[in-house]
Amino acid sequence: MNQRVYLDYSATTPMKQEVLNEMLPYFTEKFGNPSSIHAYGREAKQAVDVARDRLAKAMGAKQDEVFFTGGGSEADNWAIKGIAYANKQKGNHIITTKIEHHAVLHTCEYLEKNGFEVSYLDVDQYGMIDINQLKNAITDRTILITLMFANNEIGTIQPIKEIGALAKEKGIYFHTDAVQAFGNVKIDVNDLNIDLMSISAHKIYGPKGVGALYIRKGVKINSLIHGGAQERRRRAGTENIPGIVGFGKAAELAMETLETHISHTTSLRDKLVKGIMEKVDYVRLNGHPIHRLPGNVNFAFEFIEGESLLLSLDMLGISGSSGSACTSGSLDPSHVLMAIGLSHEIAHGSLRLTIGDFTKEEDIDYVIAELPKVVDRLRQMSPLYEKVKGGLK
Amino acid sequence: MNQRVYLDYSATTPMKQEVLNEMLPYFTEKFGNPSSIHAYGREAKQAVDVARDRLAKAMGAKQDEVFFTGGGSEADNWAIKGIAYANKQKGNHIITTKIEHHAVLHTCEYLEKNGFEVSYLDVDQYGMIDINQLKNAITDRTILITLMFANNEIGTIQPIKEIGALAKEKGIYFHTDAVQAFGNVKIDVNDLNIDLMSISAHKIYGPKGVGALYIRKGVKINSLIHGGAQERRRRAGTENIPGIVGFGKAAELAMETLETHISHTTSLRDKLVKGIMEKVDYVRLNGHPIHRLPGNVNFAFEFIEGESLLLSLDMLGISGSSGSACTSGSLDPSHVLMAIGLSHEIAHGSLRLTIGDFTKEEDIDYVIAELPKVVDRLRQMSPLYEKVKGGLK
Amino acid sequence: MYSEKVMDHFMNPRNVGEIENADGVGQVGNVKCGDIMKMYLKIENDIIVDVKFKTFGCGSAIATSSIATEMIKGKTVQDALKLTNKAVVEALDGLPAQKVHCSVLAEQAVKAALFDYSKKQNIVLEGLEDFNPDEDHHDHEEDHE
Ligand SMILES: Cc1ncc(COP(=O)(O)O)c(C=O)c1O
Ligand SMILES: Cc1ncc(COP(=O)(O)O)c(C=O)c1O
Ligand code: FES
Ligand code: FES
Repeated sequence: MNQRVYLDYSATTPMKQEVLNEMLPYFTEKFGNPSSIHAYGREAKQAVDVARDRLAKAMGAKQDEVFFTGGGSEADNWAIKGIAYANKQKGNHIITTKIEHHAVLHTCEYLEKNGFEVSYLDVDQYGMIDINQLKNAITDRTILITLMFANNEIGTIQPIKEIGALAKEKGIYFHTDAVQAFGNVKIDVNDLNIDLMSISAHKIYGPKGVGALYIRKGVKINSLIHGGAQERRRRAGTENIPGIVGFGKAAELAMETLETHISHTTSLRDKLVKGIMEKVDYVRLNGHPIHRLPGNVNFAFEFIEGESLLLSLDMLGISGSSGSACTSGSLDPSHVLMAIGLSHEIAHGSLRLTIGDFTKEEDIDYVIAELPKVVDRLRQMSPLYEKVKGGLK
Repeated sequence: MNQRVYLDYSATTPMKQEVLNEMLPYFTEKFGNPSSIHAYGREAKQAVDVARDRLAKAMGAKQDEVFFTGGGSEADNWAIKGIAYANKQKGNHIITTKIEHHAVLHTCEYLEKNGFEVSYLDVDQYGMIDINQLKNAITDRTILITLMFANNEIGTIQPIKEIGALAKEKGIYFHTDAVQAFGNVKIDVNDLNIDLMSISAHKIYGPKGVGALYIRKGVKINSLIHGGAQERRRRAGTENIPGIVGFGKAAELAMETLETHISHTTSLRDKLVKGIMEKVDYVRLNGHPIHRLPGNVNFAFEFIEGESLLLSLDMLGISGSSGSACTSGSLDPSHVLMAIGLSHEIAHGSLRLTIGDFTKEEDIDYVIAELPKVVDRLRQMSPLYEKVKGGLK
Repeated sequence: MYSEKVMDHFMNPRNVGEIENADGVGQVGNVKCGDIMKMYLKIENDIIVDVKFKTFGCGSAIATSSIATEMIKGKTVQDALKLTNKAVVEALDGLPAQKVHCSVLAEQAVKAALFDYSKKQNIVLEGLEDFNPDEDHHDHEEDHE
């Protein structure tokens, strides 16, 4: 294996050393339970307070509007079920999109089986919702709009400010899954009129198994995990102190380095897109050309299949991801690629490469050199390619 | 501060160095997401498999019956709500006890508000349930018995095998919250006829924010956290790899050292109880004299109040816990101390000292030397003590 | 995830390509499900003297095509007809449960090519009487828990 080039930052990120350093004392020395009133407990409680403060700052929220969870999926489940059940006397209608993460989609489907109605908004070929369709979907029984900030597969960023303003005007709660956006885009919950927001530490160089839900003061929501009085009685369970400490540090770092992070990942992304588009035929870039996450590249290569592409790249030390059905063992390719109107055939040949802070220019050069060869080799094997290649070169 | 003596192992434990060592590579190097098919992903997936295997071994389960969660509270919530909603056509009745952890109690109360009926079994003065009361509570609408293995405050261990056999005979699911028992008692889920069992890593020298739910094959249960296909589609969310690795190691260590752990903590416990009972009047030991957790000591000191006791001990470097209402800011003292029939007055004066692997004999000597003085000082201040002290010394 | 054998056949697939004027050509699968296998046979005196394939599909689809060509090359038509997906999976040292259906595709591709051969030759091959080359053999439902 020549090189190891990790280009799957949207799946998860390596933790930064600074984050680990802050976490380390909390495993074996400062190991107290914040519910305890003795010295060990107070030390732990203080660590949680510091982290909560850092997160609040990173999103323009107040400290007591930030609630730690066991990850982004738990935050999504909590927000949606919590709002649904706490406000069901007001209405039973929820609006979301067809391209949400499964943590949102499957939660909505669960609610549909339990007396709620859900509208799934379409997106255009770039993955953008239509604000008019959203407006028209609102009824007097709508209690929640849950709409992702940025898509995890194709990177498309939605017009969150407009959506927030609309929700506010109509008096409907607005939740956004910002798991992919947080740390990649500047977010101010007040400016954007966000009522609830899910985020996850392991996407921003923090630890896995920690997330948070922002809940605007005054929002009526049920708990998902009942029990002890942690998180101001809203989310039970002994706090994951090292995880929370790490999340706080990661959020702080993300804010401090946001500009360089964006310019670094954007320039490598653009280089990668340009390099591949110049060298490979029959390829398209999925997602929005401009309103997209700085580190997200999503190609659809015709005539080949995503898993074989991933495996071949993996043999060269390049780690990517795909929306192909064959990768997941499910029947259909990614619901996101279907929603933007790709044919099954083309969706199968999709490849997501996501760039992060540790990605180097030479990594991108390596991919630009190797990926076209891999595509070519697989196309030579493909019965679909036969038909066109005569007229190609 | 003379010494730092941590005697709050039931609240949480320090992580063992061996556990941290196994976790460390998974933060910054082997940081992959197990859902990814590339090398980083496979490495992470394998780590989860190893951990799952270690946990399965530690409880006599099969690998595919162990599901990781974000902690013990999540496991309790999942087990109880998951069984309730998946089996509601069969019945809506649940049996539990008055001394469960809040993660069980508040979940049951939540279900009571949503169409379920819950019977709360009494316990005797030692915290033991009455198996006949349990038998009589069973109706043809009973779908779940959720009954804790060992109590977190007073350490009483229930007759789990008898309960399991009864549940099996009646065809009712049996869940046990074994968060305090696991690692302190030998547990075999088949021998004990347990269908579901909650455990938590941070109580056995593992990391905070990781737990597991054992679910016997064939048990009908809904998910609590919907989303991705993790944990065989039953618990969504990117796996907390370092946490899971740490939990696996902690469980393995716990099993390897179970005998010495039990003999070490039992002998220190007995020494502490004896030392204090000999030196202090008007004190009783809460919980069962024999069927109790090896490291659990719970005293009720008459005439004084728990928080002032804790604070005084904390000044001496001794970390304990109390069932006093004043500690928690709630109006009533611990529901467990109430359930065993203590008067408010005496319950207020309770002190829990829990012993673990790092507790040394000199720590216990120190407590035996200092605690009586603290009790005496506080009693001198107490108006309740005035009345009796004339006749005492 | 995949055995070394699978990875070897995936990275260095044997017998990739086409045969001009093949005696039998079979294609199975469909684009919708993400896999198509096309098999070319050269048959002399009832012996498969050459075989080539082209596959659009996952790693397992490519590996099963490759090993299937190896397993039938030099065999009689009758022996080739006996090739089962189980034998293909075994030859590859196993496949993940959700990938077993790819091996079914390999078996079907061989049969489809032999069916085409029998039609061209105007003969009826034992075991292929009821063969329908257009049937959808792709089944992802094998095992998803
Ligand atoms: C008996 C019992 N059940 C459940 C829990 C909750 O576990 P966790 O803190 O991991 O959520 C605890 C400890 O807090 C406990 O002692
Ligand atoms: C958009 C989006 N939402 C939610 C999640 C779930 O977050 P977690 O893995 O922390 O549960 C992810 C990532 O997996 C994501 O990309
Ligand atoms: S071709 Fe789809 S899983 Fe193999
Ligand atoms: S005496 Fe102050 S809280 Fe109870």
